[in-house]
Amino acid sequence: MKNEMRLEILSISENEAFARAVAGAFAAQLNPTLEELADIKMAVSEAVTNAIIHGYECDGKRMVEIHGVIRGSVVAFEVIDQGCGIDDVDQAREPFYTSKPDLERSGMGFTVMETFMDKVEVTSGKDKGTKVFMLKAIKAAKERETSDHE
Amino acid sequence: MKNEMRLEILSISENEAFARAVAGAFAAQLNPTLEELADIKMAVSEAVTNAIIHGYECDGKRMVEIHGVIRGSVVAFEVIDQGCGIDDVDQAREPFYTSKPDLERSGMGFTVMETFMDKVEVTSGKDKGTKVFMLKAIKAAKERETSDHE
Amino acid sequence: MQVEPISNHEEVVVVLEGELDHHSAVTVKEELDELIMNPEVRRLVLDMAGVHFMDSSGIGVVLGRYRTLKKRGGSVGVKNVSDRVDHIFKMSGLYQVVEKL
Amino acid sequence: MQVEPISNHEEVVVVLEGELDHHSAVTVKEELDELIMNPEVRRLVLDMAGVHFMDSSGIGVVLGRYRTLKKRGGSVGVKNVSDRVDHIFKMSGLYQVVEKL
Ligand SMILES: Nc1ncnc2c1ncn2[C@@H]1O[C@H](COP(=O)(O)OP(=O)(O)O)[C@@H](O)[C@H]1O
Ligand SMILES: Nc1ncnc2c1ncn2[C@@H]1O[C@H](COP(=O)(O)OP(=O)(O)O)[C@@H](O)[C@H]1O
Repeated sequence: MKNEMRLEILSISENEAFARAVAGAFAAQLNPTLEELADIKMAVSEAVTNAIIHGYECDGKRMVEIHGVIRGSVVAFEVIDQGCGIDDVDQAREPFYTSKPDLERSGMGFTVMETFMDKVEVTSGKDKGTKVFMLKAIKAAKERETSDHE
Repeated sequence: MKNEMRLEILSISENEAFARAVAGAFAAQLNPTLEELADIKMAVSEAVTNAIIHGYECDGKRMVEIHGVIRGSVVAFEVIDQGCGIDDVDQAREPFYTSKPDLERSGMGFTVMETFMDKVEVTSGKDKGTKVFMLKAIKAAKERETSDHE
Repeated sequence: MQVEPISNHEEVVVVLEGELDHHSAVTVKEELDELIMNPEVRRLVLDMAGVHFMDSSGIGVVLGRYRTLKKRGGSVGVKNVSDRVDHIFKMSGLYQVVEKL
Repeated sequence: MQVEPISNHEEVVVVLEGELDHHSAVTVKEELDELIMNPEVRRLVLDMAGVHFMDSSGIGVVLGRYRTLKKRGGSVGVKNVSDRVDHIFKMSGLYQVVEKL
């Protein structure tokens, strides 16, 4: 299977639930398990939340972009903001690191993404916005693909 | 409530279900009844199907755009393609008119949209692509709004 | 969309389950046409209790099978249609040629 | 997200139901803080059986209430956590300070 989508949403916290519903509906085309679907929704929720509260610092008038791609049995998402960016990406990805302890952020967002997806890449720079690329192979889809080729 | 989204999807029939899931998830922010939600999904499904089979004549490499807007208790969608366009919009909107009887189309797509939404506007022209604008007021959201102002 | 034949003689009864849109209609049509291919089949009954989404593409699915059977003097019936599906079938005048059971 | 207090004395037991993300966390925190505002409250128990979505924002919700109660010698417990929520709480070391019941 091959598919593509691009979504732009207003950077308001109401859209966190909307974004993960869309990511879930897109990934559903590969018939993932409920577990895999929940993994994807959680990871996308983390990245979109970060774009809203860190990237745009809760300026609700900006747009967050989400690209979805399906290639074979793999689904990938890019979550993109044009916000303040991340100075030190390695530090940001460390478990428990957060620049917003005052907001009771746990600093576990990137760790959650890494745990529940197969691959996470972060492209960012101060004032250059942030792009988070995440990928997950859907096991059942992989098996279906292999048996199709037999 | 005020919200906005833009979605671009590949013009393949698999995305008809995806598009209505997204429209449903977006409209869900107004807490519509199940009935209203089903109306919206159906109308968006019709417009997206038309873009895929008529606009792009099943060329699965083009993109269909869906814009969603929430203003107060009203949700509106625009479904846009850059395809072949409609020569005579009045004729196209007539019940039972279809240019594709061979595909067993019923010609009832626009009639369904008009029946289940509060307003439907079609902007199109030969080779100019097609834009279908549809709007629905969510009753419960309207009542919530009014009581908020009391 | 699942197409489950439950009787397969002169009268073919089929249970449809899932979402009936343009995408699924393509395969549903093929599967139904195969089930009524045998010229001895005189009647097709579609049980639509499990159709939890249908848009105007569903009208074409029913009408197309009606046309095939009519040619051989047969008929089509639909049963267990939800209020919503009923609304669309009514709008389209489908019940003028297809029996609602 | 619904926040339903079921006991409200020295120990406050609260049933959480719905999706716990950054958006809902904002109001959940406010509602919980109001429930434990009375300095006589020594313990907060969160029943999470009905939390069908949670991301890392949920960690902050629990830890923040823990900090408030710890200052007055109190404690926090969580119960009926799903496997998924359990996983996130374990990753974050939450069970080092919050009791799993
Ligand atoms: N989209 C973003 N734009 C700017 N900074 C970000 C973005 N995403 C993450 N960061 C930075 O990385 C840090 C760690 O992120 P994360 O692991 O998700 O934890 P948390 O969101 O709890 O702070 C954030 O505190 C923030 O400083
Ligand atoms: N996006 C579009 N691009 C080009 N033509 C369209 C589009 N949407 C509708 N049409 C034209 O309008 C006609 C009527 O549309 P509709 O009422 O939805 O019925 P149906 O899809 O069953 O043909 C179509 O047959 C087609 O000729």
